[in-house]
Amino acid sequence: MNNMIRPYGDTLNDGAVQLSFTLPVPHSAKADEAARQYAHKLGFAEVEVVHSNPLSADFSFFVVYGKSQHQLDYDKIEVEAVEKSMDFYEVNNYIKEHIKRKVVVVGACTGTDAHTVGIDAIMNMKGFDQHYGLERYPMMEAHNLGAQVANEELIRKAIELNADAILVSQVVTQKEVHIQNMTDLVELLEAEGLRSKLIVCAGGPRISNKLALELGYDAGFGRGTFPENVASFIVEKMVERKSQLLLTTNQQLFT
Amino acid sequence: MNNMIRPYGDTLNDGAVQLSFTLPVPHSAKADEAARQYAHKLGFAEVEVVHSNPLSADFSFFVVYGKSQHQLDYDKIEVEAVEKSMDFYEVNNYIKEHIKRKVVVVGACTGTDAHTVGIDAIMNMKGFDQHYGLERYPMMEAHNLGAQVANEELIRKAIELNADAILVSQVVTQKEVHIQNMTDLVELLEAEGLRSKLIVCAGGPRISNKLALELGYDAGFGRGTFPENVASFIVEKMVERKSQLLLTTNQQLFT
Amino acid sequence: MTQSKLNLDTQKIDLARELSKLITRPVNNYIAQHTTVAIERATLRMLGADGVTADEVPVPNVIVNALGDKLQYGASKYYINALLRKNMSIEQLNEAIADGLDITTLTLTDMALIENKATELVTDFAHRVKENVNYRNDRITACKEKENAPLLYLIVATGNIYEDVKQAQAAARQGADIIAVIRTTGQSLLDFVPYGPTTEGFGGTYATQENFKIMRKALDEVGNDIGKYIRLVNYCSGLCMPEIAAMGAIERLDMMLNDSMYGVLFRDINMYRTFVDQKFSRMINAFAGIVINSGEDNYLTTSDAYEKAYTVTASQFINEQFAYDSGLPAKLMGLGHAFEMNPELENGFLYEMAQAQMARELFPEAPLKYMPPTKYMTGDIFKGYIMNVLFNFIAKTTNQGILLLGMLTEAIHTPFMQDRFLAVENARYIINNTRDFASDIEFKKDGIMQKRAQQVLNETIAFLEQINEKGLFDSIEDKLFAEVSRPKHGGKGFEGVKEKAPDYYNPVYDYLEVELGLKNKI
Amino acid sequence: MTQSKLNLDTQKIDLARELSKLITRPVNNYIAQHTTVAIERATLRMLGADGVTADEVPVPNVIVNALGDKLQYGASKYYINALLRKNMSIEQLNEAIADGLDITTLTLTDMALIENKATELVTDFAHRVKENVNYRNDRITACKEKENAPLLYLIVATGNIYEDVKQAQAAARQGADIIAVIRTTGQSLLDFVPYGPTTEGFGGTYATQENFKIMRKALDEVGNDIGKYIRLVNYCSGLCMPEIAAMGAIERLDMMLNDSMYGVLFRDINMYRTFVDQKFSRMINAFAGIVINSGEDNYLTTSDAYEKAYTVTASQFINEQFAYDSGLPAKLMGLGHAFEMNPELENGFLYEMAQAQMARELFPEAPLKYMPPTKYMTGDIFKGYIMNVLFNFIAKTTNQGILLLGMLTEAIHTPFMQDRFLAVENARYIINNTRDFASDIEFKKDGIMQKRAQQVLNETIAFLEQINEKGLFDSIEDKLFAEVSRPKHGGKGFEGVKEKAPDYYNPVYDYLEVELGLKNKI
Ligand code: B12
Ligand code: B12
Ligand SMILES: Cc1ncc(COP(=O)(O)O)c(C=O)c1O
Ligand SMILES: Cc1ncc(COP(=O)(O)O)c(C=O)c1O
Repeated sequence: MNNMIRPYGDTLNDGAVQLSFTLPVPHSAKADEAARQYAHKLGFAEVEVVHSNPLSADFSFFVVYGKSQHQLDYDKIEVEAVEKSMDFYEVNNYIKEHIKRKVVVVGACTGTDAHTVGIDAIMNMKGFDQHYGLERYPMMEAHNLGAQVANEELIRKAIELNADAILVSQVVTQKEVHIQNMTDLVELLEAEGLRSKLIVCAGGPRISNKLALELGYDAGFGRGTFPENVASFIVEKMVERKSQLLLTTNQQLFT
Repeated sequence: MNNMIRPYGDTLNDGAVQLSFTLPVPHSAKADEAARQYAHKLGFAEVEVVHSNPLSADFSFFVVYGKSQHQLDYDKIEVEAVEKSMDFYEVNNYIKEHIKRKVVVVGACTGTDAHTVGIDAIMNMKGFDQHYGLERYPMMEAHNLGAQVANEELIRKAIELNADAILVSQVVTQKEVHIQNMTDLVELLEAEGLRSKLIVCAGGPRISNKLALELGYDAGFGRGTFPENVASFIVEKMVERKSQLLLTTNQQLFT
Repeated sequence: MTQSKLNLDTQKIDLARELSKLITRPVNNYIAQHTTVAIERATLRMLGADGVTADEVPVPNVIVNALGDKLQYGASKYYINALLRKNMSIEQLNEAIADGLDITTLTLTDMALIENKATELVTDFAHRVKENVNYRNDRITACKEKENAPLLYLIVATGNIYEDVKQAQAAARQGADIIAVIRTTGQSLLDFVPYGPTTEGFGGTYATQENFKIMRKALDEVGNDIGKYIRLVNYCSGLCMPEIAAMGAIERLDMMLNDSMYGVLFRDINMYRTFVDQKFSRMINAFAGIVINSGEDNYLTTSDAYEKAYTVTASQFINEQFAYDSGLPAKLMGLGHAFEMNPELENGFLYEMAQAQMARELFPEAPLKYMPPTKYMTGDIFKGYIMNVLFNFIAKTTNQGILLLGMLTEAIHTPFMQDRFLAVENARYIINNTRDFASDIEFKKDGIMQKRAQQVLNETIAFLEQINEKGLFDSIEDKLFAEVSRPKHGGKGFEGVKEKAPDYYNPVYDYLEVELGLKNKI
Repeated sequence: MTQSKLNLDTQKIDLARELSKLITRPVNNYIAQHTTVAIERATLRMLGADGVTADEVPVPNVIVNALGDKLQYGASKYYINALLRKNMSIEQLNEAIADGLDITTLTLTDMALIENKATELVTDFAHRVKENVNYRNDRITACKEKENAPLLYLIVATGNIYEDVKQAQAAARQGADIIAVIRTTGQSLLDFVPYGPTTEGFGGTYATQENFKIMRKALDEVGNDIGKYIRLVNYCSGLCMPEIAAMGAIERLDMMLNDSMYGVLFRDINMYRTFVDQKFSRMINAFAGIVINSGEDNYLTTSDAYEKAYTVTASQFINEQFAYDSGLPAKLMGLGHAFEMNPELENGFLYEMAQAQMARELFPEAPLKYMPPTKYMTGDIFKGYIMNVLFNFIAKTTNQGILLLGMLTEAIHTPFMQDRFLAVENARYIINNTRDFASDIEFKKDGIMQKRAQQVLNETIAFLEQINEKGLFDSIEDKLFAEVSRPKHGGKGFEGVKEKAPDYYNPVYDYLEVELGLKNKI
C-alpha cells in the first residue's frame, strides 16, 4: 500500500514549506520575481516572497513560503540507523554473557580536527547528559586518545592495545575534509589487513549512518548519540561476526 | 547571453537554501530520513536535516539545509511592476499639465474584509511613513469608503462621483476569498459596460501586479506600496488611454 | 504581587477609578431600563430553549421574532407559560416550536405558577453551571504545578471544528495552557447563533453550542492525559454576546473575549445595543467563573502604541468598572493590552515595559491578557521572532497573567502547526530563563520607565475627565476612541434594543443579580 | 561607566589584583631572562626583514635558523651588521638572504655603528606605526557617531582572501564595525608565517602580511564610502605570536586575539614559549594601539559556564596583569568572556547578566569582548536566534565593548552571508530598543544577581590563592585551567626558547620598553 506524504501547514497535504536563501542579484522587484520563479523551479506552487532585503550591492536575501507539489511514499523509506539500543547495565551483562572478557575500544578525534567534546562525551567517565561514558563500563577497556590524532597513530595504538573496536570522531566537515580523513583510515586498515578484525565506527554532528557505511565503516553516529548506542552496536556486532565466522571458518574469536 | 544564477551561501553557485517544514509522521529516525529524501525530491543535494522535533504524536518538524541543483536565467526574468514612480509634486504637476482637471478616485476594502489600515495608508490625508495619502493631493479628489464595502456599493459610488479610478484593497486571502471577490467586481463592471471607462487597481499585502493583471485589473500593488506609486500609475494610464483613444476613435476624453 | 516598581501616585489611581464610576453611571441607568433581543434569547437558552427550524432558524430567535413588541415584558414568561399550558417537556416544546408552534398566542397562566416553574428551570441551569465551576476549580487545583506562568494561550483557526480539534490537541501537547477557537469572520454581525457542528468557517470556526461541546471534550481528553486543565476560549462579542455567554456557561468554557466597547468601535455595532448586552453577558460570565478578556489591544492596531497608550489604560478602567457593575470580581478580569510599539523606536522596550508594569500595578488582582506584536510583524520571520522574544520577556518580567503567543508568521497566514510549536518554545525558554528577573530588579527612581508610566497615567486621567464631561455616548460619536466615530443611533442592531415594561420579567436576570450580590435577596 | 549595580566588595577586588601580581611575578622573571625564535623573527621583521626563499621559507626564519645558538645574543645585530658590511639596502639584503646569503658568518662590526643603524631602523618602524595610530585615531574620532555601542564584530572565513574581501565589505555595509578574518585551522602550530596573498585556507584564511594589506585596503575603501572606520582583526596567537603582532602594527590592524595562556591550554603550545612570546607581542600591540582580545570564552566550550565561571574571572585578572606588565593600558584590554550558560537553566539569564555585569565592574575601563552562545547552539536555528537575542540584550545592558555576533547557524556551518545579516539585524534591533535600560534599572540588594556575582568573586579569589600557592606553571600542569593538563616541558615550540646572554641585544625591545614606560630612558 502507498502512504504518500507531503509537508503540512494547516491542512493535510497542503505542502507548505518555509524557505530562506540569498541570490547573487541586486535587491529589486526583478530580484523578488526571480526568487519567486526560483521557488517554482523547486516544485512549489502558490509561492509567496514574503520578505526580501539587500545584503550588499550584489546580493539579496529572501524569505519565501510555497506549497510543494512533490510527494513521497513514506512506506518506502528505509532507515539503517539502530533505533533501539541496550543501556549501560544491559551492555555489560551482554558482554559477560556472550563475550566473557573485556571489550577493548580505542577512540580519537582524528586529523587536524581539535574538537574533543564529542569523543569525550562518548568515552570519558562522566559521559554526557547523565549517560556514563565507555570508560565507566566495567566490561570495557576504553582508551581515549584525544584530538588531532593522526590515523597512523590511531592504528598503532589499536594494535598495541589489541583493540576490538576503533572509534573515530569528525566534527569539522568544511571542504569535505572528514570524507578524506575517514577514507584514509579505512584504506590504511585494509592495507594492514586489519579491517575485518576490527569494528570501526565513526561519529560527529554531521556524520550519518548512511555516510559511514558508504565510506566502509561498520556504523555512523550523529548528533545526540549516547555512549550506550555505540556500545550496544559494538558488542552485538562482535557477537554477530563471531557466529558468522563460526559458520564459515569454524574459527574461534574472543580468545 | 545567459546569466544563470543559483542561491548563494558562501560560495558562488553553491545553491545553499534553508528550509523548514512539518511532515505528518511520528518523530523518529525514519521521519528524519523522510525529510532528507523529501528535500532530495525538491532538487537538493547534500541535504542535512539539522534539527527535528515532535509536534504531536503524528507530526514532526524539521529544519533542513541543502544545496539546490536548479539554476535560473536571470536575464529572462520579466517584471511588470512599475519600478519607478513620480512623487507627490510630480503627480500633481503631471495632472495639471496633461489632464487639466482633478482626477476622481474611489477606494474601499471590499467584501467582508475589515482591514482598513492598508487603504487608509493609500488614501487618508496623513498617508503612510511620511508619504501623503491621495486625499492630500490638490489635483485629486479621493473618496475612501472604508472597509466591508460590497462591490455593488463601490460601483454605485463610482458612478455617482463620476470616478476615473477605482481602488480595491484585499487583505484577507484565506481560502482564496480575495480572488472570488476581485473577480466579481470586474464581472460586475463589465456587465455594466464600465470596465473600459475606469482605471481599476487592487492592492494588499498578498496582491501582486501579476495576479491583478490575471484577474482583469489594470495593476496590482503589494506590501510597501506608497500612495504616489498608485497615483503615478493612474494618471499615466489615463493619459496613455486617452492617446490610444484619440488614435482609434478620435474621441475626446477628460472633458 | 511584587511591590511597586513604578512609584505611581495612589491618589491619581483612585481618581481614575472615581472618574470611571462617573462615566459608567449614566450608561448603567440606560442599561437598567432596557433589554435586547439577544438578552431575551440568552435567557430562553438558559431556561432550556434550543434547536433550529427546518431553515436553520434557532428556536430562541423564533420565539423572540414572534414576540415582537411583547418583548418589553421579557420572553421568559411566554416560554414557561407554553411549557405549562402544553404540559410538554423542554425537549418536546423546543421541537414543537421548531415545527411551527407560536407560543406567543397562548393565554398567560397565573404568574405564580410561571414563577414556580421558572425557579425550577433556573435551578437546573444554576446546578449545571455550578457543577462546571466546581469541576474546573478541582482540576485547576490538582494540576496547578504543570501550568505555565503566565498561562500560554494559543489559537486554532482552521474553520473546521474537527480539524481544530487536532490542532488544539497538538498545541496542548506542545505546552499550551489555553486554546482559543477563532471565530469565522463576520459571525459577530449575525443576529443569531448558528447550530450544530460546523466545518465551513472562514478564517475561523463558527461558535456553536455543539462546537463548544466537541472542543471541550477534546481538551478534557488531552488534559487528562497530560495532567493539566486546558482552558477553552471563545468570543463573547458581537450581536449575540449574552447568548454566547449562556452557551459558554453551559458547556464549561473558561474564558471569553468580552469587551464593553469593542463591538461598537471595531464592528460598528450600535452602542446602546452593546452596552445593554455586555452587562448581562458579564453577569453570566461572572456566575460561570469565566475569565473575560477585554479588547484594548485593538486600539493599537489603528493608533500608535506610544502616542495613544493612554486610551488603552482609560479603556481598561472603563472595562473594569463595567465589569464590577456586572458582578465580575477582579480575578476574572483579563484586561487587555498589547505589545505594539514600533520596533524602530529607540528605548521602545522601556516604554513597553513601563506600560505593561503599569497595567500590572493598576490592576493588581486581574489576570491581565497581554497580546503579542501583530502590527509591525512583517514577512521577515526572523525579526518577528525577536519581537516575540522581547514580548515574552516583558510579559514574564511584568508578571502578566495570560500570554497570547506571537506567531512568527503573523504577517503571512493563520498559524501553521510548526509556528505554534516555535511560539511555545520561545515563550517557555524565556519564562524559565528569566524566572526571577522581575523580583531581582528595581526601576530607577524618576528614570525613563517611571516617568513614562506617570505620564501615561496623567494622560489617562485627562482623557477620562474629557469623556466624563462629554458623556461616554458622545465621546464615542466624537472619535475619542480608536480614531473612529460611531453615531449613537447608527451601527448594527439598534432595532434589537427594547425599553423594559414596568412588569418586565426575567427570572435568570433576577437570580443572577442576587447570586452576584448586585441586589439583595428579597 | 554607570555606577555599581552589584555591590561588590572593593577590598576583595583589590585582593584579586594583588594575587595576580604575585602569580605573574615569577613568570615575569623567567620571561625577562629568555628570548624565542619568534621574538627574534619579529624583531627582524620590525627592522625590515621580509621575503621568502624559493622553497617558501621566510627570510626571518632563514636568519634565525642560521643563527643557531647565537640567538642568545639577539638576531638584530647580525642583520644590521650585514646591512652595514654589505652596504646594501634592506630590500637588497632581504633578496640576498632569500637567495642564500648566510649573514651569520659575517664578522661583527663595531657595536656603536650597529646601534646607530638600529636607531635609524627602529625610528623608521616607529614612524610608520605612529602614522598608523594617528590615522586610526583621526578616522575613529571623525566617524564616532555612526558606530554601534557595543561595536559589532563579524567574522569572515572563506579561506580565500579575495572572497573574504567581498564578504567583509558586504558585512560592513550591513552594519559591522569590526571584521575578523578567521585563520585557517592549524596555522597557530606553524613556526613560521606564510607569505603573500593566499586563496587556499581551510575553515579560515592564512594570516600573511599581504593578506593583511589586502583586507586593510578593502575595509578602508568601504569605510570611507559609508563614513565609518572599520576595524580589522586577526589572531596574534600560536607559535608566531610576536611576528603577527609586528605585521599587524605595520599593516594597521586594530585588534588581535591575544591571550597569555590560550596557546598553552587550547593548542598545546609549550608554556614557557607562550609566556615569553606573549610579553613581546603585547608590547608591540600596546605600541601600535591595538586592542587585544583574550580568550576566556574558550574555557566555557569544555567546562560548564555556571560551575566554572570563576575560572573565567581569574583568567581575566591574570591576563590583565600580564598585559599591564607589557605596557598595555586598560583601554586596549578586550578581556574575553562568553554567553555559554545552558539555556535550560532556570534563571540562567540572571546568572549570565550577573557575570557580564561583574566583568564590567571589575574592569571598568576595558572594552570587554563578549562572545556569543556557541556550545548550546543546535540545528534549531529558531531557538538559536532567541539565544542570540538574550546575548545581545545582556551585552547592551551590561555595557560590553565588543560584541561578537552570534550566528543562528553556529551548529551547522561557517556563516552564510544571510546569517551575518540576520545577526546584525538582531543586534541593532536590541541595542536600539533597549538603549537606556542599563541606566534605568538597579539590581535588588542581595538579590540573585548580586549574590551570584559575590559568590563568583569569592570563588575567584580562592582559585587565585590556590594558583599562587602552587605557582602558575604547576597549576597548568595540574589541570587547574580548562580541565586540561599541560606538562611544563611538553607541547610545541619549547626548543624555540633560548636563555638570553648577558649581552643580549634587541633594539626594538629596548625602544618599546622605554616608549611604553616599562623602563626609564637611559
Ligand atoms: C566547542 C567548539 C570548539 C572548541 C573545541 C573545544 C574542544 N576541546 O573540543 C574550539 C573553540 C577550540 C573550536 C575551534 C574550532 N572550531 Co569549533 N565548534 C565548537 C562548537 C561550539 C561545539 C562543538 C561541541 O563541543 N559540541 C558538543 C558535542 C557533545 O557534540 P558533538 O561533537 O556533535 O558530539 C556528539 C555526536 O556528534 C556524537 N559523536 C561525536 N563524535 C563521535 C564519535 C563516535 C565514535 C560516536 C559514536 C559518536 C560521536 O556523540 C556526541 C554526543 O552526542 C561547534 C558549534 C556547535 N554548537 O556545534 C563549533 C564548530 C564545530 N567548530 C567549527 C570550526 C570551523 C572550528 C575551527 C576550525 C574554526 C577556526 N577556523 O579556527 C576551530 C579549529 C578547531 C580544529 N582545528 O578543529 C565549525 C565546524 C563547521 C563544519 N561543519 O565544518 C562549528 C560547527 C562552528 C561553526 N559554525 O563554524 N571549536
Ligand atoms: C491590524 C490587523 C487587524 C485589525 C484590523 C484593524 C483595521 N481597522 O484595519 C483587526 C484586529 C480588526 C483584525 C481582524 C482580523 N484579521 Co487581521 N490583521 C491585522 C494585521 C496585524 C495588520 C494589518 C495591517 O494593518 N497592516 C498595515 C498596512 C499598512 O499594510 P497593508 O494592509 O499590507 O497595506 C499596504 C499594502 O498592502 C498596500 N495596499 C493595501 N491595500 C491597498 C489598496 C490599493 C488600491 C493599493 C494601491 C495598495 C494597497 O499599501 C499599503 C501600504 O503600503 C495583520 C498581520 C500583519 N502584521 O500584517 C492581520 C491579518 C491581515 N489579519 C488576518 C485575519 C485572518 C483577521 C481576521 C479574519 C481574524 C478573525 N478570524 O477574527 C479578523 C477579521 C477581519 C475581517 N473581517 O476582515 C490575517 C489574514 C490572513 C490571510 N492572509 O488571509 C493576518 C495576516 C493575521 C494572521 N496571520 O492571521 N486584523
Ligand atoms: C473583545 C473582542 N471580541 C471579539 C474579537 C474577535 O472579532 P469578531 O468581532 O470577529 O468576533 C476580538 C478580536 O480582537 C476582541 O478583542
Ligand atoms: C586567544 C585566541 N587565539 C586564537 C584563537 C583561534 O584559534 P587558532 O589557535 O586556531 O588560531 C582563539 C579562538 O578562540 C583565541 O581565543
